[in-house]
Amino acid sequence: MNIVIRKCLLAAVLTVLAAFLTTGCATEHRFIKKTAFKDTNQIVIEFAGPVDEAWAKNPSHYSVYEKPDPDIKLKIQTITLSPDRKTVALTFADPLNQNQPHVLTATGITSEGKSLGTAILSVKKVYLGYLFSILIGAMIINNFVFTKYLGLCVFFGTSQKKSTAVGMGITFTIVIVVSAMMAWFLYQFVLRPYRLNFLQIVVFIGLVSLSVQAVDTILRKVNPMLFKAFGVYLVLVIANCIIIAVPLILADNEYNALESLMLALGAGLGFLIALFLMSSVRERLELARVPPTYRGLPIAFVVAGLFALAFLGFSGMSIF
Amino acid sequence: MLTVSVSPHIKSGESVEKIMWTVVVCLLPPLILSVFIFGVQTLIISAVSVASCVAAEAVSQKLLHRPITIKDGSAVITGLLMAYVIPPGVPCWIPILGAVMAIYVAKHLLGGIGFNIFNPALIGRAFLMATFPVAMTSAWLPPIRDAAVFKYMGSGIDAVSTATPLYVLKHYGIGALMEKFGSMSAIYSDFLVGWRPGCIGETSALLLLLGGLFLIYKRYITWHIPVSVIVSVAFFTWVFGGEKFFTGNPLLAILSGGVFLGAFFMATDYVTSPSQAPAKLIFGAGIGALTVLIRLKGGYPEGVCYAILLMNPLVPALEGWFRPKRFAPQKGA
Amino acid sequence: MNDLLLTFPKGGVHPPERKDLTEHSAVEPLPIPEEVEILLNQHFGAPCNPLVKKKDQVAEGDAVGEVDKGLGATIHASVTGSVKGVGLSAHPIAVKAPSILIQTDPSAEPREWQPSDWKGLSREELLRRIKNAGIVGIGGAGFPTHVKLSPPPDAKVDTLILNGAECEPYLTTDHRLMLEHAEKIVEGAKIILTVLGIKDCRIGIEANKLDAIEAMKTACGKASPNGFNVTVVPLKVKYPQGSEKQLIQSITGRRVPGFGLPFDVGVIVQNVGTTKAIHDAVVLQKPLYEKVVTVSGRGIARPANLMVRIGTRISDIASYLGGTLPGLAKVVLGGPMMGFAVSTLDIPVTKTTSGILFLTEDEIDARPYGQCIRCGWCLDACPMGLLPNEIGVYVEAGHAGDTSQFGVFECFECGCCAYACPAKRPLVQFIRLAKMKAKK
Amino acid sequence: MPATTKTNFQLVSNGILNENPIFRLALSMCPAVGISTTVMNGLMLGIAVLFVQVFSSCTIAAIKNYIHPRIRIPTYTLTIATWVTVIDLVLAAYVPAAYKEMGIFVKLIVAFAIITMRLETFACKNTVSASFWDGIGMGFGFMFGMVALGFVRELLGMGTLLGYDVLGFRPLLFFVLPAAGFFCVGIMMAVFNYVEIVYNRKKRAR
Amino acid sequence: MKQIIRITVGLTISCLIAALVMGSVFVITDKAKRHNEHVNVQQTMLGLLGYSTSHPAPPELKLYSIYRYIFTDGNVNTLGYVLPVLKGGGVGYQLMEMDLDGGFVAQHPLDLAPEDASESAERSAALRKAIKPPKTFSYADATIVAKLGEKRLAYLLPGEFPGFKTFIHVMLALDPSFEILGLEITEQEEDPGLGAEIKQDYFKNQFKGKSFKKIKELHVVKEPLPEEYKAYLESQKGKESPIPKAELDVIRSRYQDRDIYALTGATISSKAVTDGVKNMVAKFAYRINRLDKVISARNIPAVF
Repeated sequence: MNIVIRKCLLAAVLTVLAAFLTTGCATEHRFIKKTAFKDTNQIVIEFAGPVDEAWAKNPSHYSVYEKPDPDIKLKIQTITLSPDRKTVALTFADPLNQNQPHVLTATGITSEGKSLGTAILSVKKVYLGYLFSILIGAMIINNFVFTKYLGLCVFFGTSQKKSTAVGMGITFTIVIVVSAMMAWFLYQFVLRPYRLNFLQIVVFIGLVSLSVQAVDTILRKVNPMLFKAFGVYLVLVIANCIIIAVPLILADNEYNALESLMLALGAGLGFLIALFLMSSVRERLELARVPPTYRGLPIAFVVAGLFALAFLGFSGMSIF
Repeated sequence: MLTVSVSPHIKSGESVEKIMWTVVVCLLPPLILSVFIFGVQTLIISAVSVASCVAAEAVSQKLLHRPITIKDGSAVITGLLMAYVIPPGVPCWIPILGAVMAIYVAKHLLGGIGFNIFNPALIGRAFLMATFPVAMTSAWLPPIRDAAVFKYMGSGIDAVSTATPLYVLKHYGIGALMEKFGSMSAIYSDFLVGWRPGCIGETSALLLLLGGLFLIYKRYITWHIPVSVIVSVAFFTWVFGGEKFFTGNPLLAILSGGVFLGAFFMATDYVTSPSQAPAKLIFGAGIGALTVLIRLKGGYPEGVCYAILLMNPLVPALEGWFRPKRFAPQKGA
Repeated sequence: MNDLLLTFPKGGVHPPERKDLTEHSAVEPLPIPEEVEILLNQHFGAPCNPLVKKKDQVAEGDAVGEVDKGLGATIHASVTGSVKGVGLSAHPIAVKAPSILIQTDPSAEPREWQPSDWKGLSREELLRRIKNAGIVGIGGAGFPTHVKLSPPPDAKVDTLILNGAECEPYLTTDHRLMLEHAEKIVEGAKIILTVLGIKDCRIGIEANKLDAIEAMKTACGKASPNGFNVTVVPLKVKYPQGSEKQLIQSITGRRVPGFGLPFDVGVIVQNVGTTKAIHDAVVLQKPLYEKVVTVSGRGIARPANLMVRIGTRISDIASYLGGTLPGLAKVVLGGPMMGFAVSTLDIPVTKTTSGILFLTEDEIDARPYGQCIRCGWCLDACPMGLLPNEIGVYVEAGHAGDTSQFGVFECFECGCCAYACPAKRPLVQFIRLAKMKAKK
Repeated sequence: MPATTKTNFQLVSNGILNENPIFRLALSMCPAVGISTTVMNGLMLGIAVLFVQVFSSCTIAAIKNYIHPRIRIPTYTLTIATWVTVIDLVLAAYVPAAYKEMGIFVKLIVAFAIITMRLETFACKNTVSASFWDGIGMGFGFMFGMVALGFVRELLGMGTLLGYDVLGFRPLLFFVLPAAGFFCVGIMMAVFNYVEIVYNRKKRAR
Repeated sequence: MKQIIRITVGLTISCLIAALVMGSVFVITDKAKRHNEHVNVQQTMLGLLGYSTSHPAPPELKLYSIYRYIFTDGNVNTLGYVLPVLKGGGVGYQLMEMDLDGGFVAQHPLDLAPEDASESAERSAALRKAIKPPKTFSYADATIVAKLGEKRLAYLLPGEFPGFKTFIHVMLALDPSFEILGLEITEQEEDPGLGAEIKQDYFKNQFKGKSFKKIKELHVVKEPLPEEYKAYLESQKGKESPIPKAELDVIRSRYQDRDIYALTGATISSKAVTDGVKNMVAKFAYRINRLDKVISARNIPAVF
């Protein structure tokens, strides 16, 4: 059982790593290493080599605008160059709206007297960070169970024992990632282009059943031991509204593939965390002298309410 | 008539009542100080809070046909702690509602003392936060001594117009805070003594520290949780709290807000904290990390209370993971 | 000073010692009572079969009961007199148990036991003498000593530990024995070492008995080494220092595995009282029919250490010491931490009775217990690393059957948890219930 | 398989009381916690569920003889999904404000265990009219639960009922938060349990 | 085998029936949905302009939408405005391309019927026909110009900006001199009782009447809202008010140039709205001036 869990976790971690690695590869200009926001009103450009001070200190060589507003150039107040002449910090008159990607154009970059041409760069919040914030957001801050109140039937049904809860959580995470990715592809490449949005409910529920069936079959063939451990939960997964809610949210928010993956993973892991916490608490409640009218589900609801009160502490949190 | 019972026939002199009332005594100095800082209403609020908690305890136990144990002082502690984490400027009837939630729902519905998953006082506070968000996040009073300094930003019309140091820090930066207090050393000394806006019982780091040390000396609590909470708050603030990494101000972070109150008196609540040393350290470190997370990235300027609440449900799992090392475990078990 | 001494690493409590009531009173012999009731089931193992019938005349030291088969030890008449009958009498644990009632012959002279040299006797002869004397571990459950001294051949025993810790509050029998009979104890240790064929013996004594430590050290020094290595080890004052497994760990650092016995880690443990009895059995060939008992507590007029014949009723002892005082709430056979409370004074002393405590209300804590507040003090107190709080909660919730996961069977009921519990929860009682339920 | 012997009235009252989907069967609780903040929300979602339940029940009851047993569950799912889509589209078109309030929950009706359960245990064995009444009962049961929760939460949370200011002030804002949804459902369930216990005790006394 | 065929046929038939049902419902409801949405938006706009059921808008009031796109051709960005123009007596649409410095680039006719213009899909289709492939376009924003007869009455700007929790969607009404006529919060998910109070009259009406000059340096103050001002703010919307009109004017003039009073306990939300509005107005004023210049210079028959 333990090995099974460890294997699953390992697989999940590897998937996440792979996803992160592939995103980090995109480069924009060979001479510019990195651009990033700093403070509320700064953009920092890191060059691969030293740039000429005369070029760097001239504000007219830069133009910066928010992506949807190419006509409105942002006013650069001061420019500072680091002693090694590799880093330029542009300070703007007004605070930047860092939620928007900014487009930075650096014309005629000169380094040691040599002109290196013009670079157009997009400055945005670290994408990895953004992905990470989607993951953490779905997992903890906007936990689907405690702050979005979804998936409750299964949540209360399978949180009585810790082992059941963990099994359910893992199974659920796998299925939701599989079905959400399938749903995303179908939505992006079939439903949306052909304006069949109204079919999304039917399509998504069909996909969920399909992926449950697929996981069931594959598991049964590939790893019967794993199937024995988790097979019983597969039937329950389909009655969980999170699994249908995630594709719907993906469709509403127009996430890209990676973001969708993060959201689905976050939703699944968040459900796992919620189940784990709830089950460990309920195992203790089993022993408590709960008033008879509250025994069983009612007290579980009250405890979930207390959880939700505690999770209010996360309200308004934005990590990146 | 000779009594016949199972061994042991002698018991240690400690009792639940003794522990609880000692904690109550340790909690009193900050309350007395708060009367000097904010005025008599803090005393009234605390009294209402304690009275309503005790009443709620009695009524709940009566309703649920349990022996009435208001004399053991646990409801008094709940009442005091709940009063300590609400702003001094709230209407004094507010704690009554919190008491019902804290004592009846969070404690007695779950089986009474020993079975509550969450710290009742903090549940009461979270409930009040959700119910009276405006009062609970803005009814700060300036310290009486130099009230004028703390009227934050422009001309205050009524008294309720100051802001907690953490709020100022979060939204206006350290400069604004320096302006209020004069100098960095003035900030530290005022924070240590408690001469600053804040919740009723959280302002005086010094008195809380003394009370906590007394409890540690009496062996009612161990050093693990307080130290790990304070150290991790300091550490994470130092790492993430500044403009760059490793430039935060850890001293300011632990002196401001309710770190000492939370570390010594709330996180150490027997029922809602783990009992093994490694688990305690993890529990405390988790509280510290979540506190800093909420302070820096969250929607509230202060996060100790929510951090403790968020770590509380992890306690059963932590206790399962960290059990005492068995002297002679059965083979194969 | 106390912190530097050897001790076991985990758990334990430090109850008030209250040894001052009796620690300075020398052992005085109790006048022979008019009647003794010798229980046939005094200790660990099968009950004895009576060897005498009604109206038989018996002399001090005659065997009156024997075990047919299985574990057990012979019992002897403790007085000279006539058998009044074989009947039932009150028993500290099993409410009634069979016993032999002997009417004392007041005219009989006390029997004299002549010492003889034991050196040169074979191991078998030594064991036979020990067995015939009916010696059992008089500090604890009363495990027959000759069995204990014959470990299986594959066990590699290298150390003998004499248990002089006497960690229970009030009790001072071992303390007095060590003071008054130090040389006999060392001699007894040599006998045991000879039986076991080893050389090393350590005597563990808690540091609150400094005079006993001194006396024993002197005795060890006086005794000619003969290749034996007998040393005194002062131990930190902590309950349950005298528990076999804890004592072994304190002195040797070895850990007896779960459900194992001391010889699994190469150690044999004997109580100092037992050692003295072994000395008597081998040197004097005197059976075990009298023993030192501490009578203490604030509920008795004159606390004392008495040499008591086995079978003497507690009521006789109480009246000898001036009777009980008002405020008496509880009478405990054994120490206050692990002894048994009895409901009547008509109970005879057995071989394993090390103390009779007359406790008043202010000595015991009879306040009603409350719900567990999860303070975890019992976890800190438990020397076995168990979870008494969880076991208690499980038992109260009716889930006693699920408690074996907490290792409930490893508990030896030292009572530390219940002593430490601020909510006064009867944790030992819960654990006993759990053991009963979980077995099924 | 035996068709139900209950009268229509019994079918309806069964759904509202004995087998109330929220408080007794403890199914479809997400919306009960999530959007029972106002009576209006409860009413609208209740109506949506009522329609989906009734239509699906009738559909299945009508075509029960043509469904191959192997594809029973997929057929149910398809039927429910179809009707949910229909309701979703209609609500989005004609009551956009209320639809926006309910958010994702209308679409989530498709994952409600209660509807599938009624199809499986009732509609596929009974006549169209019995299924109709059973669907009405279940739908009203759900609606009753939602409205009751909405009533409590709206009154205590906002001081209003159906949007009209009743109390003139906001008593406890807490009740419009998700946490309160959990509490309200828990307490309502306890009330149902209590009534049952008292009822059984009385019955036994008789 | 026979069974499989039966199952397949059965499933196919039920899928077809389901698709038929859903498809027909979609077709039936889609129009109504769009209509209702349109009506909804219209009502918000009219509400901002001060019209209501008791005070209906005059028939000569016309609302024209301008849609702004960003065209990208390699590294060159241009702005594309989809403008309502006079076309054969009615209203048609024209695409006008401007460079980033406000210079005119090109002008294309658009095949877009006025009733389809509010549909983004229809507009995209029309744009795709009008511009050549290497050039791509992306939608930026929309502006609605309200015209009463020949006079520009107001600009209506829908917009969104990040709030305390999620994005806050607003509709802002400006008069031709960019004074704020009104602010409506159309969508928000702030905390109930705290940030969600931004939709209360006493907060959003504070923006009303702020001049363009004041908006540029609008701040949020963390001070309690004065009672009389609150009463004044809540007395808006043509309701009967206990305060006499003369006094209202006095109050208005007193607070006209004050900053925005923050909501108690929700400074972040208040600041988000204030900054968002500030930003919207500044950008819009900048753009509409340039657009007007080009339109008058090129003699484009714009209807607004």
